[in-house]
Amino acid sequence: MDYFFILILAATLVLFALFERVKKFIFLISFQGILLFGIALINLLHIDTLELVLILLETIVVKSIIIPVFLRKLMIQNQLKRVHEVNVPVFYSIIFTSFFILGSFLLSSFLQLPNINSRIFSIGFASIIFGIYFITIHKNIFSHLIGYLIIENGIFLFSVGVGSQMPLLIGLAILLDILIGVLIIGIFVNKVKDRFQSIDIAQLSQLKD
Amino acid sequence: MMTVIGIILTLILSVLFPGIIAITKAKVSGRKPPFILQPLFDILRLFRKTTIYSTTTSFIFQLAPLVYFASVVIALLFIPFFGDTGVFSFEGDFVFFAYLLAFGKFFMIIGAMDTGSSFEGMGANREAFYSLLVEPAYFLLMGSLALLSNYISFAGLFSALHFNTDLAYLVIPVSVYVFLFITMIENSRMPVDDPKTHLELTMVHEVMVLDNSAFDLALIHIAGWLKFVIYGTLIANFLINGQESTLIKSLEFVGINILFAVLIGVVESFRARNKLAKNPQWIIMLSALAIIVFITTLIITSKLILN
Amino acid sequence: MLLYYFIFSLLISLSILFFKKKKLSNSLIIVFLLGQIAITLFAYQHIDQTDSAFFKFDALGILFTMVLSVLSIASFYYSRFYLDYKDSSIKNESYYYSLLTLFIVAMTAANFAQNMAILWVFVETTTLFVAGLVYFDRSKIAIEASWKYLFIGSIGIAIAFIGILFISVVDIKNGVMALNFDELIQHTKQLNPLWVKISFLFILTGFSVKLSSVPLFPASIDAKTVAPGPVNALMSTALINVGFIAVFRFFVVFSHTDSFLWVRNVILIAAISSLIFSAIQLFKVKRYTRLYAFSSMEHVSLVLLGLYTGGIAYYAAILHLVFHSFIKAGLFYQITGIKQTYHSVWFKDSGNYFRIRPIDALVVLLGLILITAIPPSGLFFTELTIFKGLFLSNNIFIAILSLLLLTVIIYIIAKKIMHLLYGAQPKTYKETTNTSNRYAFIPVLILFALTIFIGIHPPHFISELINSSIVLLK
Amino acid sequence: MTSSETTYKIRNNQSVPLDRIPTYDYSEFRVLMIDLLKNGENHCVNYFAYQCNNRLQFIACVASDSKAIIHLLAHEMDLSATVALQSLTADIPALHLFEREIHENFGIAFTAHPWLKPVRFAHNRKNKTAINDYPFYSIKSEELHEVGVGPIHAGIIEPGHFRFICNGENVLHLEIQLGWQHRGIEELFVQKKKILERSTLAENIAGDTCIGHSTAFVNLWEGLCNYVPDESLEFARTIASELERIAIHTGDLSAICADIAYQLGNAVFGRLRTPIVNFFQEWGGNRLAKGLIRAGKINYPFTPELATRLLEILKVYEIDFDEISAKLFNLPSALNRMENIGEISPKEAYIIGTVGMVARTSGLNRDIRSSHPYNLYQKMDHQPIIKQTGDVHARAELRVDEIKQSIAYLRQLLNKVPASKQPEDHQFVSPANSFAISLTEGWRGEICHCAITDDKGELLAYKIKDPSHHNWMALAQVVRKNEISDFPICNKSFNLSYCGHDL
Repeated sequence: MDYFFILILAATLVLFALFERVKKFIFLISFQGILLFGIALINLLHIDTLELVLILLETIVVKSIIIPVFLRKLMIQNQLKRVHEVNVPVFYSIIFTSFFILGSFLLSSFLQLPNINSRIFSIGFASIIFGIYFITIHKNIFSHLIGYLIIENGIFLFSVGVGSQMPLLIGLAILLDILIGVLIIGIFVNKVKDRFQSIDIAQLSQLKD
Repeated sequence: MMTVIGIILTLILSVLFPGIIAITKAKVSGRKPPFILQPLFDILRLFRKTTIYSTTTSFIFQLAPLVYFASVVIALLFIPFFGDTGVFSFEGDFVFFAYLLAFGKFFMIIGAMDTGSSFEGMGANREAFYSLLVEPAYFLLMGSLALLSNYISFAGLFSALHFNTDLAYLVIPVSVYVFLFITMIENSRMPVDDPKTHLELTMVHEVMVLDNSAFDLALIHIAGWLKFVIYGTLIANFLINGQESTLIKSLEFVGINILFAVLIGVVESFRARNKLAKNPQWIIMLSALAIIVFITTLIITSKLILN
Repeated sequence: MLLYYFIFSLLISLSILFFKKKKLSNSLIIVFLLGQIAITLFAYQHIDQTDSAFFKFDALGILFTMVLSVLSIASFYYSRFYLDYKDSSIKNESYYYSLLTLFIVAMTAANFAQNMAILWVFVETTTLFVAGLVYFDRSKIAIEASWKYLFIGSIGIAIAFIGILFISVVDIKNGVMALNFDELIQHTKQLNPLWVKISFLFILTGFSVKLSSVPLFPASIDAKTVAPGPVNALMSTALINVGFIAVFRFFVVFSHTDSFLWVRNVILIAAISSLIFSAIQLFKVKRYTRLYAFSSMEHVSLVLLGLYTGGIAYYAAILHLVFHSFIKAGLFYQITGIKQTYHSVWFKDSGNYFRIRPIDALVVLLGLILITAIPPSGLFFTELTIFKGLFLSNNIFIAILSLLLLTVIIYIIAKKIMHLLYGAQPKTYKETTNTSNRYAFIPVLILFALTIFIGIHPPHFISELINSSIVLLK
Repeated sequence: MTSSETTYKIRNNQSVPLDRIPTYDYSEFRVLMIDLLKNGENHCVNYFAYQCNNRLQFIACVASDSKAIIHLLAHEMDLSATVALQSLTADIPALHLFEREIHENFGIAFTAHPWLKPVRFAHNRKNKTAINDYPFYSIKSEELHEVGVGPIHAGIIEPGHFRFICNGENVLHLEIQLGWQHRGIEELFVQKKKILERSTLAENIAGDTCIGHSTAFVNLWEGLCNYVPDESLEFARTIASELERIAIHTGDLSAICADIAYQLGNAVFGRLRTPIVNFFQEWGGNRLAKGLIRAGKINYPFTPELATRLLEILKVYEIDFDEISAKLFNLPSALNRMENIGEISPKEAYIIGTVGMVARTSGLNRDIRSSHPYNLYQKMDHQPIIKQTGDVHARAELRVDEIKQSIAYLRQLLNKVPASKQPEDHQFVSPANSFAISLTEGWRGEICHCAITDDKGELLAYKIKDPSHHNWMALAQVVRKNEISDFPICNKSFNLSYCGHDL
């Protein structure tokens, strides 16, 4: 059953490459949160109430409700509609993304990692690689924020895949990190927009000597 | 026997197909629908007209519609019906099928180039590009199905599709989805192309057949309808593989095809067409989805082992 | 004990933020500094004792906390001048002080963190506070710098997290993870070599934002370009030390595995490429802040070279960081003076400093001598030791390459600073009534003197702390 | 010498004796014009020449967007003298088409004009020899190709020739050549003496702006003859022009939907237009409102029954309209076809001198209803709707917002229907040697009509400027860097008039 979630998660990565509307990005982020919950629930063997609450909090509450709501607010405040400027045409991005996904599945099949759930490893790896790729091709800092969230999702998958039992501390730490990170980065998106009248990354190049 | 029934049903359906789409679209937008056979009457009218050829064209232009039509008719004979084999069936026939259709399209394209019109050149260029982009999706999908069923012919492939694992529930909808949109692209429908537009700068397929008239144009239209039903039948084959009687299967078949036509009508009503520059990325997205189907089949068939 | 320290500092920080009273802030800061000194002394008294499950007062942590405490006193002292120069409102001022306090607390916590997750959390926290402090100026470039620092810092720290995850899995079958460094050292035999290698890559990459080394150095350089002088002094010294501590703790763990050679080679590559990058970038710099920032990068690469070399160079590397902290902080404190004089930190706007402010110029000259490791600078002894180690361990080629690069770097730094001191007076310069405190240079002189003194005659407790922090290394 | 004292200032729909308009040397005139037009608040509404006793009179009308005044200034030259004038286009690009027209009609050579090509190549131009090789801008390159479209089109639109220079699917340059429908309307105005004939002519300047042009004409004529229309006349004209705006905007939205192949929008907007134009049929017996607007009278008085009927129609209209426009502007596939397509920046829009909808979608506040109010707009506090993005989306959204605004205005007006008199013919006597100007905001934008009378009070010259005049240039600019397949949607979103330009 977790294959089901994993493959749909892979499909969402393709959609991330295809879509250009901010609204759809936010929807996908929210949707990924639900998928992550599914994956985490299936894979954590001895789950106790506290841990369940934590995972629920982290995936459903934070990733698929709080952050999307916050992003939506950002979108409305900054009148973001589309993320057009990309360095690589979407056409190639989709091809690259397909290869990231195929590659990471083949890689984890080939490696046969002993101490890691390689199903989750494969999709987590693909998410992180894709997130970094996503950040590099976009010129817009809102999409960078989205890319950051994709990476964070990949890391969450890693932490699920690494141990069947996730230490409470790490879970809390990630939760805090993501929440504060997104909030503060989001606030800075607003500041940048206020100061530069645009959230195009090309504006942010005054520091170079 | 089943094949004969199938072909007869296919021919009947192909005549009804454009009518059903037109009726759906009219109903959805609150208009008075045309008579279901109106497209057929239009074609009959075209048959009565005299074909006019531009003086700048050569025999290729005259030959192209015939070749196109013939290729589609032959392709029809490869399609299996209700678990039975098609008229022709051999190993690897789905590859042949794809190339047959490509061959027909190739002739249409060089026919369009033959006119020397810049519009038709533009249309031919676009259509050729889109067909090229569809290829990987089609082959990845058929390859995955072949892997899943261990057969490499249409008939075997569809007869041996067993969806007994959980993951198959992922394979069916995604495959149907991909196939649905391959059909839309191959037939130059929305969202890739708009059959209703009459603006020479935005047309894809329509602009390619701009110079064809009368008999030739009629052939092209009929071939288009047949193609619709061919793909409709392929999709139906995904879904019909039980052990029911011929009658029930035929009803299912007709039902699925009508549903297919209605679906196309609905899709065309409720969304706008893609921006032309978006088409390539939209089409390649189908290949990306096909890759996910491919990974899924690899996992099902234990070619890809993940602990 | 640290828990009380956190609560105490949090209360102070919040009251500075909420009351917004100048006098109250000043006295609260003094209270905080006293607390900071107290916790340092407490830690020194309780050396090698754990404080709850997450912290431990180990030698290296104590040493760097001492440095941090000294520098935080100086930083608060210079913040006064900086804020006066900026003529900032009381609201901004309390925002600044409150964040600076928290920044120092986060660094102290990171120094003592014994648990990987805790270390990770506090390093991430420093990113947030630094971003807030860099943003203090509210100019366009300040936004740009803080955005980049925040963003790259967050991604870096996320990458480091993957590394931590990989290395922390000790019991495969039961999925048990060891998150304490001490615990992990006992389980090094159970670690998967491949994972160890990959995880060190991730960890080094992730912490390189703090460490200001290859590959994620640009964010920290940009942040240092625009950060307020006193903050900059901490970022280029104490924060680098935090980054070093983070990497070093893992380095100690890895020294017990079979992949140690690989890890050292990774360190070497990072060191050499940082050195090359800083040398190339120094040719292009046009601002004093960036000049100093790249100079820090150069010193970090020397420290990394020390880690690679091993043996006596471990000792030298850590001592090098201590010296570098004092000298670089002094130079950054002087930046506020330069800014007051020229209202700019660009080379093109500066010159003839000796004529305009002779005493400050003398201090800068002394700083130049010290930072370029000319005797009696303490850096001279440490660099000598590191290179000696390199020669002795048959890394002659690496040593020569580094020395060549170092020559280039020293040449550029000296040239730029000479331009400041003796260059033609810029046209943009306007004679202003000197508002700066005439004795502002004294703490800098004290820091410099400290460096020279420790370099010539290292106090016993320092060498002891360093020795006991490298004792676990194989 | 400041420009405020050197021009004659006139309000909308007023007339002035010709000798009151200050006449200058060309060099002085040129400086004054540049001075006036460098001010961002002014734009040139008309600049033309006419022949009078072997002398060529040039009159320029510059309207201020903030003060409700129009500056008039003139220069003249001997017809026999073949003096080349230094072009104003280099300084004020918005004037390029006026100069081209003057060049075409009177053979004036403007020096340093970048593209002194005939506007219409009309039979009544000065140089009657045919042009063999019609000049089109071209770029020599192996990679580029030219695509010529029209003048006969696949769709049912008017004739116009579009010459694209493309790199693959991307348009580098577009040149639009119009003039295929030139009917010599301005001359017909002078030739036809009866007011009914002239009214009919005005209705046929541009078929889709029947109300706009006929209102401009009657306002002009009444202004010229110092006739003050009563409230019922102004009421009918205001109602008609807002209704026309609703009808044509709805039709445009339908056409935009057709171009992006959004079938539902096409059908619903298309259907919604019908009750509005049918109301014209009920009112004046013609769906396009021909014969409705007449100088000094109205043959089909607006009765309270019609008001009730119209309110019913609007009520039904609004429900469906709100629903379908909300759908259209929330449909991602539709938004993708509209957003960031055919963008024109405020700066470009200003330089080109765009008016009406195109100006308002690019952040320029140009609306005659608020800047030079006429008819009942004088009593309304009209606030123009301004959009900033200048793309197809903005132009579509502006239409929706303007329709909503118009409906609100109609509701407000219909509260009190003034009583109408029996229609009777007023004998208009036009004063001799006078100039009159009328500005009207048609649905497409600012319409400018100017009339000049001779010593007997007969029409000497009549000048018409349709909003399409400037905006065609904007269309040519916006397709640059867009794909060639996006041209139809850009064109449709502008919906400019071919015959309004060709005259």
